[in-house]
Amino acid sequence: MDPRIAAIRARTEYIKRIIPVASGKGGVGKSLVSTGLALALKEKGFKVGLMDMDFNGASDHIILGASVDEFPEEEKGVVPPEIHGLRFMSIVYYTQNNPTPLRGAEISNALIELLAITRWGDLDYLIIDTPPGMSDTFLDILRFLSRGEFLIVTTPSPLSYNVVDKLIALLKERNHKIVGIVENMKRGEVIKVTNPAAKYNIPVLVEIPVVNEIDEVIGDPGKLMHSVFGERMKSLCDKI
Amino acid sequence: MDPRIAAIRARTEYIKRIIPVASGKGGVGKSLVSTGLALALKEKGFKVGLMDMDFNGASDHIILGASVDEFPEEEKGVVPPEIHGLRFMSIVYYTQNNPTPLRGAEISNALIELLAITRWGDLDYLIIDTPPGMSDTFLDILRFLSRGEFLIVTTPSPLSYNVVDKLIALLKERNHKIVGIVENMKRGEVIKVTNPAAKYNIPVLVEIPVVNEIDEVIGDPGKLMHSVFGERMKSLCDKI
Amino acid sequence: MHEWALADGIVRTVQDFARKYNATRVNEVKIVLGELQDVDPEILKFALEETKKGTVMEDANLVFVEEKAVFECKNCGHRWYLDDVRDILDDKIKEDVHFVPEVAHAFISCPNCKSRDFEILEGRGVYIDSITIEED
Amino acid sequence: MHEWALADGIVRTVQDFARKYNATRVNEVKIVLGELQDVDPEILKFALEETKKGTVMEDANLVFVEEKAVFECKNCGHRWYLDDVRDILDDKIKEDVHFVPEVAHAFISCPNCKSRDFEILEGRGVYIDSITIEED
Ligand SMILES: Nc1ncnc2c1ncn2[C@@H]1O[C@H](COP(=O)(O)OP(=O)(O)O)[C@@H](O)[C@H]1O
Ligand SMILES: Nc1ncnc2c1ncn2[C@@H]1O[C@H](COP(=O)(O)OP(=O)(O)O)[C@@H](O)[C@H]1O
Ligand SMILES: [Mg+2]
Ligand SMILES: [Mg+2]
Ligand SMILES: [Mg+2]
Ligand SMILES: [Mg+2]
Ligand code: NI
Ligand code: NI
Ligand SMILES: [Zn+2]
Ligand SMILES: [Zn+2]
Repeated sequence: MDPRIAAIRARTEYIKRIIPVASGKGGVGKSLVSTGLALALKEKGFKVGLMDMDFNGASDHIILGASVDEFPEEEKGVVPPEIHGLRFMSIVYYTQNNPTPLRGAEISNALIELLAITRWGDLDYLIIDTPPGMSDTFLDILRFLSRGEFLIVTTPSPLSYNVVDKLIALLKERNHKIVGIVENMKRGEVIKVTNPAAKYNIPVLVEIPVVNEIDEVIGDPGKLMHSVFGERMKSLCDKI
Repeated sequence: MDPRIAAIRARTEYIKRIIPVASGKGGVGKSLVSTGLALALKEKGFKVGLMDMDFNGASDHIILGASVDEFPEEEKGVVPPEIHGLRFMSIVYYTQNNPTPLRGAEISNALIELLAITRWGDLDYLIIDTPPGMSDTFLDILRFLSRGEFLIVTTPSPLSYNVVDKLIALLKERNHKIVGIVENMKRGEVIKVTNPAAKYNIPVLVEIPVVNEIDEVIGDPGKLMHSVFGERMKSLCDKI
Repeated sequence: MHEWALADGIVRTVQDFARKYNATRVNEVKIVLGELQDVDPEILKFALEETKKGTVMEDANLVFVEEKAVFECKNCGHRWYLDDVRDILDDKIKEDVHFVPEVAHAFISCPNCKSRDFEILEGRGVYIDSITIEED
Repeated sequence: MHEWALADGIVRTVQDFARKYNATRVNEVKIVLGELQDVDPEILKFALEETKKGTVMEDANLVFVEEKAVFECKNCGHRWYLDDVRDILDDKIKEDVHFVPEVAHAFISCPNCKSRDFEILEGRGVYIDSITIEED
């Protein structure tokens, strides 16, 4: 028997809302939205945790400009270090920035381990950044964090819509909660293909334009939150 | 014993060059580059196969505007249908456009099955589109198609560079071949972070600008190949 | 007819095995046929008989064993059989699964909790259970 | 000290089990400690003794079994043990792996072919092997 499953329940007991940020599609801005939303919620005075579950493409520590050289403190578990006011957990604390190829079964195992040992404590929000696809990580979130309320990120491209459509279908099929859709990197032209938001009757909570200077504020949360991107994240807070 | 492993060797025997298009990072343009490069090579008169190995985010059939309602012909295996002159294989022939969540172990199993039954025949090039991450699909390509010559796609963003760097490190570590890097979606501004191409001494074969009207040519290979994107794909042919 | 590709894989695998152990002949090859993939034993047998001609397994006895498909839900732990979901499987779906058994996840879900997150514990497809050889 | 979180998981799992089978007391819990995670049995034992107070497993006998770590390369099939790669593991790496055993893939590669694509067959971490109860 795996003692970690019962531990996960206990470790996440005092989290009010769990928001996995998902898409199915890669490169749509899941990591920027996860991190930006977490920072915006914290600015509003909420207690916020951020967990980067994209083990192979971990990015949130780079967006935060976080140093991950020190281990999180051990105290009856592992206490997520506070980074810019967020309780932040990522596998990068333990990989020494080495490439860490993991097959799905191992991703699942590492995810269960981290959830079983991380002591989030009291949180208003746990924001979860997820990898693309709908494989082990996605399925484990459905399995272990079934009360998660999904925030879906897409770009206005037929290639994103196609994958996002399938992700939403899977969530709807078993009545998982969806808080809404973020449409990122709008370029202003009219698109002929329709956002699956309409088909599934899911609200588009916020639209974010292409922010040309975004790469210059990656690593500097203060500047990120003062950019157009940050402004949209603040308005997103009131809608979730 | 798994009889499919020996079958894979036989099925890929008459393929001159295998080019997996990879990145680690999602949304950088792997699918557009895979499909565009395959089309450009075919225009030059080569015999080209295209395999979409991104099972959860299959996109190449959408870029090609391919109908996938009919089964590929069965003849001592499965013969990849010819789409715009490419021998095209994708899991979408068998999913009826349903969401198909697969854990890593299943992705691996499906990939082995497809490689074992697909009769590519004589090919100058097999272009393989890959999913983001460096999980089962990536590891199975290293395992079963170890002679693959990787084409790496990145965007000029620190978030891409970080992941691409790790992917290259993994490939270099065991002397896998890398044909070069494609830098996609250049926006023209100067970026302070350096492309890992320099660090690893890998040639940047082509730079592709942001093509604003790209979404309008998705599904129409003729138009795609006449766009700036298509032009760059043609010049890429001579460099690989 | 894609059974020929599977037959070809079997013969090559047996040949590799025989070479490794310096076998002079192969007496028997036992092949498991998973229920889910629904491979036709007659077609596979015919393809094998043709393919093995002139190889070290030319005279080998072919034994086929059918294996029931068993599924287990990773979400709720429920275990079930193909017969329990038989009504979902029309001819088109059967063909899809025949080619790539994993696409079962596109069509089948757990009878108990409706999750598509299940494992195929047994009876997925074709594999070699044992090879009996005569050594030098 | 993160062993407390693991102890907590064990006690909760045993409690759930006892409830399910209407146990009046738990006589024994056998816990496997995988070599790779390198959990300190003394710390875990202490944490368990503290955590189980007042629960149905208050008087349970705790049995610890160590399990050697075994690795198998998916690329070349080579099988090896932790001792074969012991020289790679400095204190920092040991700590990393102690928290999340899978990060072994960041540090260890197959001694035969150098691939990082290996499976941890045995000895990964902590799990419950058996629970012995007294029923109503
Ligand atoms: N609104 C935006 N404007 C411009 N670039 C963006 C925007 N949102 C995201 N990006 C860029 O897109 C890429 C992908 O973003 P990221 O958050 O890493 O996506 P994901 O986590 O979905 O892969 C990054 O290089 C990022 O800088
Ligand atoms: N050069 C480009 N200019 C503008 N948009 C692009 C360009 N290349 C790719 N895209 C867009 O970026 C998104 C990701 O492209 P895709 O080929 O699906 O990437 P991947 O396969 O790496 O996920 C798509 O919406 C695509 O239309
Ligand atoms: Mg991300
Ligand atoms: Mg793609
Ligand atoms: Mg048929
Ligand atoms: Mg310690
Ligand atoms: Ni067939
Ligand atoms: Ni510890
Ligand atoms: Zn179920
Ligand atoms: Zn090896």
